[in-house]
Amino acid sequence: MTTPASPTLDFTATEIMTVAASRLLRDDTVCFVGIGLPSTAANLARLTHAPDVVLIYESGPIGAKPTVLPLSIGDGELALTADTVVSTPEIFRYWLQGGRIDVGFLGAAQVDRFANINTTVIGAYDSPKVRLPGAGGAPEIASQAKEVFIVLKQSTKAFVGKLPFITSAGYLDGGDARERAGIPGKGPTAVITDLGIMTPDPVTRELTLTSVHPGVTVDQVREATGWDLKVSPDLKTTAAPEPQELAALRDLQARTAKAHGQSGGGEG
Amino acid sequence: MTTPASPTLDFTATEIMTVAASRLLRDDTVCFVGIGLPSTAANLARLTHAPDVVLIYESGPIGAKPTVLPLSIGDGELALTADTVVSTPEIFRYWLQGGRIDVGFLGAAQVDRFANINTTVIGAYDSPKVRLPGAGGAPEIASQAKEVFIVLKQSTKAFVGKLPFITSAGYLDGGDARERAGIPGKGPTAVITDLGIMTPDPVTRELTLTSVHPGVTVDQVREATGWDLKVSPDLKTTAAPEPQELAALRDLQARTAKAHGQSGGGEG
Amino acid sequence: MAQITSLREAVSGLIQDGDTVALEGFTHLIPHAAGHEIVRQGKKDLTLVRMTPDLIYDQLIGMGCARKLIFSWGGNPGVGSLHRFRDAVENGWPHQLEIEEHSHSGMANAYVAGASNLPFALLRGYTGSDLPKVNPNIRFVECPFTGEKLAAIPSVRPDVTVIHAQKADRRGNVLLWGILGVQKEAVLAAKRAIVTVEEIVDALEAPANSCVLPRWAVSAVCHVPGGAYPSYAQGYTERDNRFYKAWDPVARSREGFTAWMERHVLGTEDFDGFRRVLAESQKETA
Amino acid sequence: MAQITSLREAVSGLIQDGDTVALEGFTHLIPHAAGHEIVRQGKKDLTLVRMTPDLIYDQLIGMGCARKLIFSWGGNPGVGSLHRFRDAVENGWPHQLEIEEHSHSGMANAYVAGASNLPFALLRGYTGSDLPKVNPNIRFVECPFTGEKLAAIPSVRPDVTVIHAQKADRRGNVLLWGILGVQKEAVLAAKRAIVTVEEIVDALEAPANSCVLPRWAVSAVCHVPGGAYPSYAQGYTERDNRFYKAWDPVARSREGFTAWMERHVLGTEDFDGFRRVLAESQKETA
Repeated sequence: MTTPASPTLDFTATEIMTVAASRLLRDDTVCFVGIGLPSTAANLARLTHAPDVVLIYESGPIGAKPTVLPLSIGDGELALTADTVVSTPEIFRYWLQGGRIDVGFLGAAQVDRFANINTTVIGAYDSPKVRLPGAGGAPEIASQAKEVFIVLKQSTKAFVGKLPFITSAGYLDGGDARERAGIPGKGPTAVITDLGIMTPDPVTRELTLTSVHPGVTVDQVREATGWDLKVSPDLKTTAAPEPQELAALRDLQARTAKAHGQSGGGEG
Repeated sequence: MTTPASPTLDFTATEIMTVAASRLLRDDTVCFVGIGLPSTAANLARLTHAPDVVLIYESGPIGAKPTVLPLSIGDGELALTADTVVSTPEIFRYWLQGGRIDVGFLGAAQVDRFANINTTVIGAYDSPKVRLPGAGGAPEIASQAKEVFIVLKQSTKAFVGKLPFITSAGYLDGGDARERAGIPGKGPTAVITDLGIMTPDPVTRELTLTSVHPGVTVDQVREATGWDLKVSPDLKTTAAPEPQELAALRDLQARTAKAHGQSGGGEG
Repeated sequence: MAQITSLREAVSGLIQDGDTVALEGFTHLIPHAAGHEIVRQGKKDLTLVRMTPDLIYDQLIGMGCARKLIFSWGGNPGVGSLHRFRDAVENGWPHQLEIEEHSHSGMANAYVAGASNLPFALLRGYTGSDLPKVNPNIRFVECPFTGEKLAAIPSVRPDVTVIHAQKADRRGNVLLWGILGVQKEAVLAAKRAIVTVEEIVDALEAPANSCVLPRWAVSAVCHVPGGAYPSYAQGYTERDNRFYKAWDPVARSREGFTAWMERHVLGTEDFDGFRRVLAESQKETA
Repeated sequence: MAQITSLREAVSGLIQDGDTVALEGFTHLIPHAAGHEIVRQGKKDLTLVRMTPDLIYDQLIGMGCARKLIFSWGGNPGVGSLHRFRDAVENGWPHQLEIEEHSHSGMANAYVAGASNLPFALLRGYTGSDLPKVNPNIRFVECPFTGEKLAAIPSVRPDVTVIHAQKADRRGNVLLWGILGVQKEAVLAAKRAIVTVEEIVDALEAPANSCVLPRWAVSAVCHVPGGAYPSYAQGYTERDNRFYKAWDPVARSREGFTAWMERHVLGTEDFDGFRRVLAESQKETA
């Protein structure tokens, strides 16, 4: 449990991040789910407003409907509740590359102003300061899903002006760079954090703050961002979690903690 | 049932062809089986001297152990008795191209002196006199199985000096032409007919008569061949079918006739 | 997202004249009912794709539905020739038929490449065969690491794929088992997919790792029990080997074929009607 | 042809110093027992291949068995870093580790290409990523039909692949189910394959179209119940999530790691011994 988003609010910053992310998933959407926060948000969507969202995990389950959150990308719960389980090559070849994924739901270690993702290294590749886990499925999810949502906590370490390494493409140098590179999917249409929601400017594709969570100020978000964050003239405040959203999320996490002895997962 | 190989023998020409072909399959061999004569011979081997021969059909069954002969390459009996059934792409990609097939067992419409196979057209490709069914799995079976056996009835129509179309490679122009073309498998090591057995000369790779079936003369074989057939100085006579071989074959065909209302299959 | 609908509606709404259409099924689960419905609706100028164009394509070709055929083995399995296919290729009846000819391995790989959204399939194939001489769509590429020469053929990307399967649930999820052929790849390679099924059930009860096509990968599911006849659906129906043998004399002459198709297919409303009329005509000849 | 043998014999007879070895299993069915046996036998200079080098490779790398790592995601799933992997890459301890880094899609395709006996895998991938800048084994080829640029990477062709599966029969046929990962492809891409299994039964009773590896595609089958621990085998064991969390402090320091490996792995005869000693040490810390 993280600290409350504000002392006067009855939900935490992680909770509103998760709820805000979950709301972006529409029913009947086919979603390629990363483990950790994306998986929590996607399952919350399934348990609330999007009962027919289709969850695909890179380990092979198609149409997973876990009752507790998976701690790993290959939990048995995913296999047992799926419509079918195929091989990992089939997931990447027929389903992702095949163009059948509506939304890729990703976490990240770092993003830049054009929503490019780094999960490879901090520092130089050949002599890294910090060696991160690496690409996983993200480069092809980021390029081949019809659109991408990125969910991660906001800080100047995570939101950096220039990435040391682009693992997975967002809008590259911005503008039409992504299209010019021949990348098929629309790219990241939302970055959801514990402070707010950023979406790409329609022309420059630079991430722009379009919503702040209740109790969060624009200055807080800008301070947690490693570049001069643009703010939409039409800035909204994220609707607070509905009681049924919070209840569903907390139930899910309580079931998960009971089953696994911890709450749901980090990267991986 | 064909006519007896000789009035004094108690087996037919088709029976000795099938028995002779079956004897070439050793136990534990992994065999990619064409439908019709190859399938009959391969299953006879399995029911006699090679109980652990592994039969693979291009429709997907691996380790099929049919109790009656399949009439089509995709009979349910093959699926029900197999160790597993995979997709047709997997058969061609992982098992054949993957280099895991010891013997490809093929039929043919026509062969030439270098054991090349035609199953495509008689006459010109663009205005064929007879349009044959085509390649099926044979081009890649002929090139990628470690060795190939071809079984067909001998006649001047089937054994022709020059093929109108090479569907599947034997030894191409002979000598080391096959190796030079970069074809991995050893190629056809035996052609078994209702009259005898031909094997490639070790140097020229020209098919050479190395065994005649009991009651068949060399002249009969030469008359049924569309080129000047070479005869091995070491010519053998094929051992007559053993009673248990004949019994197993006839039982198999009787079971098949009872199950299907006809005896087992033609091409394809 | 799958609609559960009649076969007539599915064929009329999803298959257009000029489309590239794959009706797949490897001896098992051949979608014959759908083939008949295409004939009944008089679809034209189709590019038909199928590894083994057996009776189902003999009928479509003989009825003039096809402009082009992409295939790898065209025969009547266990019986002999496809006479309507031969008559089209040898004599241009009922009209010229363009053919693009591959090996099974080539076709299977082309479906895989199509399902994988790749423009071409890469395989070891066709070496020493004359097929590349007559098919300009068989080319060769070099491995950028080893320099080896490998065959390349265009992906198969049908406008519509049609298959027959054992089961669907009420939401349109499809399960098939036994001999699977290239059906999964054919469906996933296509823009639209029609699936006829033996039965529609409340729950698929699919074993682990079985071949399931989720409802959102399928356009229409049609309940057509026995719709593979004379092919079969494992667990439901048996292959009618006699029909395959009986087809040979029917298809030998243009007149015999046309009369048969008029009586059994054009003269019937649907596949149930076909089966009834077939039972009658079989009684007459018995 | 599969020999049913002890894991010690299989590792000693089939894995040589300098080999390229893939131990696969996607969170499910990770062959931890085999990893330990490789450590016990002090194998050296291995090129280790694995999509997700988690704890099993952290141990092999930390014990100095690996010369090179080919991978796509190296972390402790749900926990954080692999400290031994990081120490090797960041500080060259216990010695330099060469890395060849891909995406999951690249690795999965490279295994498929290996199983298919192709020299390279063809995929849509790596576009816009910096990975091609640091991995010269990511190249691009042109489609001979459309001119499109596609990624090409070398096939994975291990000398030995090691997996854990649920069942084998007495002849060595193997059945696995649930999350299959890339195991089938990894086995078929390899020259030799070792499979540890939960149980050996008289008959596999495999459902239609399930994932079976026939005995002639496997070199050795070893009966090692629980051999995936702390990973799991669906239907037999549960994943021990606590072990994954507990690994983090163990692996943080070189000394702690080395002491742990000496006590639990080098100091035990086999995986049963490891489980006994682990139970003791877990009691101590509880």
